Amino acid sequence: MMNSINLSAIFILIILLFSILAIESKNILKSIVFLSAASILTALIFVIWKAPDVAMTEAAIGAGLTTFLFVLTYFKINTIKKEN
Amino acid sequence: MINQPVIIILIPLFFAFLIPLISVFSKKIIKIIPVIAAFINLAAIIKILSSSSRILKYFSISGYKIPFGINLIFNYQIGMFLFAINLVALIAFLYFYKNEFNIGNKIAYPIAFTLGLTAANGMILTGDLFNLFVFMELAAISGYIISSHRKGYYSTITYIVITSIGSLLFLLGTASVYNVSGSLSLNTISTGLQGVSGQFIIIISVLFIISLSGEAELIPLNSWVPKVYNKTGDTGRIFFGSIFSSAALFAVIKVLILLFQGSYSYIYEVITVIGLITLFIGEVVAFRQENIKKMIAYSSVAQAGLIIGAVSMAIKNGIINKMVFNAAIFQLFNNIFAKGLILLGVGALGAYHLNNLKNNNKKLLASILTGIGVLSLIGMPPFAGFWSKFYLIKALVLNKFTFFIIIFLFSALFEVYYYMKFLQKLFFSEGNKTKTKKDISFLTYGMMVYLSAIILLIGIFPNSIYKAISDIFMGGIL
Amino acid sequence: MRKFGALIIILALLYFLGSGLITDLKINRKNNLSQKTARAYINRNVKNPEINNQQLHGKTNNENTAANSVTAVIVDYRSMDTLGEITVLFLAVTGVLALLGSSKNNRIKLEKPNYILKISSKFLFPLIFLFGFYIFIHGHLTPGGGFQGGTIVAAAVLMMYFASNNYRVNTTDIKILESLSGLSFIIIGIFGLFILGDFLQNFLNKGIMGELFSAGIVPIIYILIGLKVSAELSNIVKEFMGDK
Amino acid sequence: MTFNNLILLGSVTSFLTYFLSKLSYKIGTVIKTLFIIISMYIIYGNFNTPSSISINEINLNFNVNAFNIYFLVLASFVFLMTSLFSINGIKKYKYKNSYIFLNLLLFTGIIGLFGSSDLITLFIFWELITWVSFFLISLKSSLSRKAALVYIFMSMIGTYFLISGIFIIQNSIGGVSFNLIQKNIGLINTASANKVIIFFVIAAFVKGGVYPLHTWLRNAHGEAPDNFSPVLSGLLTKMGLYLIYFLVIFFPFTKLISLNIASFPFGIIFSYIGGISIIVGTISAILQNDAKKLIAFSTVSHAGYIVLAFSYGTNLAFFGSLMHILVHAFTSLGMFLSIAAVKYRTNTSKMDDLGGLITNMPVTFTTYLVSIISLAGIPPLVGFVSKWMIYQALIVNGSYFLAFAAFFGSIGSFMYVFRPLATVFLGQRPKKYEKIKEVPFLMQLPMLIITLLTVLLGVLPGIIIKPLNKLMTHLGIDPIESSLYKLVTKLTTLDMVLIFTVFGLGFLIALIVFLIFAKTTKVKQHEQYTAGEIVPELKTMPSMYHYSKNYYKPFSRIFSIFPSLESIYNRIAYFTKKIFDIFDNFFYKETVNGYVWIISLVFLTLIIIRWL
Amino acid sequence: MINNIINSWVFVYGPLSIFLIGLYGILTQNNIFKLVISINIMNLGVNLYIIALGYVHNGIAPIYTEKFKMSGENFVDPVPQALVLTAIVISVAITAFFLAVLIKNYEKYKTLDIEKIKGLEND
Repeated sequence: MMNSINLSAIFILIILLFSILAIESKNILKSIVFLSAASILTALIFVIWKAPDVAMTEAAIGAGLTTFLFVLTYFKINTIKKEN
Repeated sequence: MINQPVIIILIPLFFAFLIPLISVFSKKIIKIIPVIAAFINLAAIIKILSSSSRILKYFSISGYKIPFGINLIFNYQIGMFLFAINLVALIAFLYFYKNEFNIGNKIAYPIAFTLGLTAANGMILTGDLFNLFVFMELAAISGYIISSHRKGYYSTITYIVITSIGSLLFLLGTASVYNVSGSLSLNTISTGLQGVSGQFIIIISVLFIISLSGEAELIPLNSWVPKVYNKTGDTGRIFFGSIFSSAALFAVIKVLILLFQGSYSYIYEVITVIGLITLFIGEVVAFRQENIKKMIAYSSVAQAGLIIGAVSMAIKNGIINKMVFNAAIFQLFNNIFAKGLILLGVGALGAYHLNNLKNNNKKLLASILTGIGVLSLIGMPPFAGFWSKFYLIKALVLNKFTFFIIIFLFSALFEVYYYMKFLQKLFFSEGNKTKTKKDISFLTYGMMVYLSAIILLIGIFPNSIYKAISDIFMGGIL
Repeated sequence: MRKFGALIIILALLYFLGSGLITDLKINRKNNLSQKTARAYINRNVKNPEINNQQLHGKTNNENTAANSVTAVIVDYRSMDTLGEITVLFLAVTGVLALLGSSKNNRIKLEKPNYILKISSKFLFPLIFLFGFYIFIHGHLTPGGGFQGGTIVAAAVLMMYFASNNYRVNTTDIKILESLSGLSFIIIGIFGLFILGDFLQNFLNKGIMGELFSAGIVPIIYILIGLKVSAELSNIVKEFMGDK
Repeated sequence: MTFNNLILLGSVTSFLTYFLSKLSYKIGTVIKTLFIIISMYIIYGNFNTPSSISINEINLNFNVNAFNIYFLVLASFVFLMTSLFSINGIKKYKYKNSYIFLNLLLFTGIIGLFGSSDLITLFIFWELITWVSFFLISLKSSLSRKAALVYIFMSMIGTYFLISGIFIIQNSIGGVSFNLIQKNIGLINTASANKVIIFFVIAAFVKGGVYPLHTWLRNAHGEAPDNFSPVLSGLLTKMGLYLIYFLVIFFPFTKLISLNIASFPFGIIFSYIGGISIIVGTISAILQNDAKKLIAFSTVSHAGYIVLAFSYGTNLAFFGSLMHILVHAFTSLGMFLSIAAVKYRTNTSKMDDLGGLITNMPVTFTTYLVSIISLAGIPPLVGFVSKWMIYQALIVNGSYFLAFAAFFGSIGSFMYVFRPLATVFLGQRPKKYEKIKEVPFLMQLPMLIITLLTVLLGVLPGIIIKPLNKLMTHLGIDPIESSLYKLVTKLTTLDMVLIFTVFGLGFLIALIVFLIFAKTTKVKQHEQYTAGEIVPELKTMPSMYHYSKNYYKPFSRIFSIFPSLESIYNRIAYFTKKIFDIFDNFFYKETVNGYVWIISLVFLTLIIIRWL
Repeated sequence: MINNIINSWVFVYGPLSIFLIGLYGILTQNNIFKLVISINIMNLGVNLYIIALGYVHNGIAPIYTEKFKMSGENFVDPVPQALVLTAIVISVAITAFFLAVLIKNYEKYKTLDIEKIKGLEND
């Protein structure tokens, strides 16, 4: 019985896993990647739960823009580190 | 038609949106924009006050009646509060225009201050739970920007982390409440909440208590207060101490009364305890401070605790004890002016640390005016604070809230002590006189005189003001 | 040790929150919207509750004819929230500007931009741009709207930044755009205030649900929101990429 | 002009004088003096004519009656003396115009307090006086600022007790005006009555400087501006004791003391507290080395006398306490003013550095001499009359500890008041004070007036006894029999004129003997000191052998084993501060995670408390 | 039974546990970057929770189309979706600002570790 509820249950488990990894991993870039993966999955769950608007927003803003912001910040930090 | 109080929110918002457009043409004009906004807002408030009743009225927005649309709550007393806050905001803007405009980015900080005013007005006015959340976020973000005014980034980080936890908890609570009661407007939620289990109420109330304590400077979410007060600029300090905290306290009181309707005694017991702990710890820690900015920060924390404690003490199973409640509200009202005056004076005098305060006679007037604010805050006659403290003690004694009185007066002792120490350091020079860092502009003097005149007037005519702002939620559950 | 304590705390919190909330929450099967305001929103019968079970799509009604209920809620029923929301975004962008715009903020340079990206961006950019516009113009009919579309536009800008090391967005345009869109949002609301007596009240002709030109001010406001959001987000992108 | 206008006028004038004295401080002081004289006239004119200031629904009610006119006159007298003295006296002050402004404001506050006819008015003026006198004390130096902080901390304790007591009264009676309370005193139940009495008395003891709440007195009196110390000691402490006096208005005197109303032996406890504070004050005064601090502790012991006599319960003792207020006001005026005069010339009140000023400042010396004789209660001066009454009462009812305390106080007061006399005015004069002149006339005048009054009232106590009898009748206590110079009690009758003549004759004979037979040989003080033996150090460092060094060494050795109350309080304060620091570190010195830890723990506990 | 467990996991415990994992991150991590990430994770949890509360059994997306044209269709609750939209936008705003502050903070203190910053910070 692979109905939507069970699917989303599994997805939530995976999100939980990703978020733990995102917090515990030593490398910042890795945790950023895990975070974006988690939010992509969240968007999927939103789709399953019949919330297309929110899913689009989450995919565009949560997964897309935020991740880019994180990465850019990471670059900036590195450049500052290089400067001194 | 123009009596829609939404105007009070819109005017600063409009001017804030205008600022980037203006910045394209000239950077000079920007510095006057917040002043204009606050001024027009004051005019609008007076216009609205002239034709408003004392009964609580709900103004719908976008044409949908309660509980479907977002609604604003307004009556004469709330108008008085808005007037006070916008007045202090106007003064803060004038100070900003005169002294602090050139610090930091020329566009961002005026916008932040103007939107801060919007957020404060919104928090006071709105009658919708989620709308309150939005305005609190607005206030929080403008608070973040203001707190980074003097490059105090670490304090900003603390502030962001703590308040975002608070806002997330608020969101959780809001969603759960909506799911159960099926409505988001403050005055219909309570009907929807009937018949839910006690545990649900506990969780909800704790969620709201914790989350609202962030902006209102209550324990446990007030750890950011001293850091931020210490690091931000003078205008920012006036904003935090006199505008944001008052508006947030007002919002808390509104939620306590309109949402929970005084029904669930647990909430009020908890909040009384939290208020008392906040009061005690605030005063006690302020007593130990050498840094005046932190001292005032802790004392404002303590004041918040006092007010919230008294308000929640006043509410017993659905009935508000009017004496205590009005006295607490009066105390809140006086705090707006007193703390505004003190922070203005501290900023103008550049008096930041007890041990390197240098009195010199050029600044004696400013010191005296600041002293008026301080005397009002610690409740000395013939200033405004005396009467609010007087009414509060009276109400508490007459209602036999003995424990509350003991804690309140015990911590008031320390408050008197450290504020008096501050005044001594302000007035009497300890030997070596150095020239002042900055000399005070005529405008600043004018504003300080204005504020202290207000305080003195309230001190001479306390009863009319007290009547004007009493029974503030008449038609709510009063 | 610390982690262990944290674990204990969050487990306890999970237990209390969950077991406290779950008994009363109306989830999944229990969740019927009967007594909720949402029911009225969906049926578009806030103003006259007695009307029920009428055909909405392809017809007009005197309340709200946005086919997408979420859009109806965001832009019409709870439009004040949305105003506050874009204000928050605007304010945050201003804050980012205040922090990063002030000091020396070097442009992040990729050592050698991808050649294919460099070429393809030339014609991908207008496409993505148009896509974004499409999304927030059709916000009241299909999923998506101002925020999503605005983000997509910002993504296009971001792509341009990655495509070439010396690409800059024009600051003045952005400022004018976000300022004007925000102002016109407020002005439309005030029109409502003066024409029908309520702020942000829908004073235009409602039209037929499902058509592009319907739902009165809803699409207009959503377009404004889209413009504002795209301006603000591309501003954020610009600040983070740096412009010196 | 009515009383309320007087108050308003006073507050306005005080502001005016602030600006006027920017021109020259003399103008301000003169205006102050004139205003005080005028106000004395007005107070007389308003006897038993109630008046009130009412600004929107807040009424400040005043009424001058037989009870408070005594205090009013006393207040204006003390202020008159000090302000006469300070016309020249404040020449060396740093903040002259602030001093004048605050002083006049304080005067207004005090007459407002004494003249008030309801408790709220009284409380308002009480608060006003508190912060005004705080600033007055801190005007002088950094030391005085510390003293002022202690002062305000302790008097705020008193203030909060007072306001709670007032509201308890209002709660149970429904009004705060004195007449109303007198009428419906029956409505107040025993528990509330106990509370009210205890609260009022604590407030009174703090302000009045009665053991164990006297610790602020020493520094506050010692460090305050010299022209303000007399007011502080002679008046503000009495202002505190005024509170317990009008407890008598509410609770009928006999009842209050014989304790039918409040089932609690207040009378005994208070009288014993009075006794203790007599002894403590005396001993600590003996151990002082600074003249002003010495007098400060004498204030403590005399407050003890007043409380003891007040709460002892017989009408004679009560009369004695009333009289003693006057006496102590006079004596503290005399002593503080004369010390201030010395300080005005020599800039110090340390007794070791002074000496032999009798030839330079005869008037000051006389004032001091008369005041200390009166203070020690030696006939024929006024101090004797009050103390005599108190002794009478104590002995008649045979309560021996209190009697012992009272006598100990008198004898001890010899020991300490004699020191400034011997070391400041008599003895060896340091070189630098050779050519010191007497203070200017305007400063001598008040001292002379006080001296004359002390003697006059001593000889003819009837002058003051008549109005005090009126007061007693007003309070519903049967007055004591007396004539112009006779006092009649159960034991004996006291005839002051007789005593005066006896003493006068004795003095005359002694003088004659002295003039005829005395062969005065000038003796170097050192020889006398070393009994003729040559001590080489005397040439090099004579001050080491100044005989006021370690004057009461053995005495202090005796009492050094007892812990002083002040040190105990200081230790308590220290520990409290440490505890407060712990709060600070726990709640506000953390990192972000720490804060979040606190938050989540609070979150959890708030839920759990309720859950279980 | 099993359905009940799955339901309660999906709709309440799962989202809440994600939220609390974010809290755990804030409690344990010293790196400011990690703090931002934790806050974002908390946001994810809250958004999931709210949308889950809006879900209706066998519901459909609340959009009127040719297929679903009558009112009273079995739509899911649109209001939580609106709330979440707002919440997401606000969260991205806060994240952007936080990251900007983080950069400036790094320029100032040259470290991301709060403990170190606490040492460096002068009151």
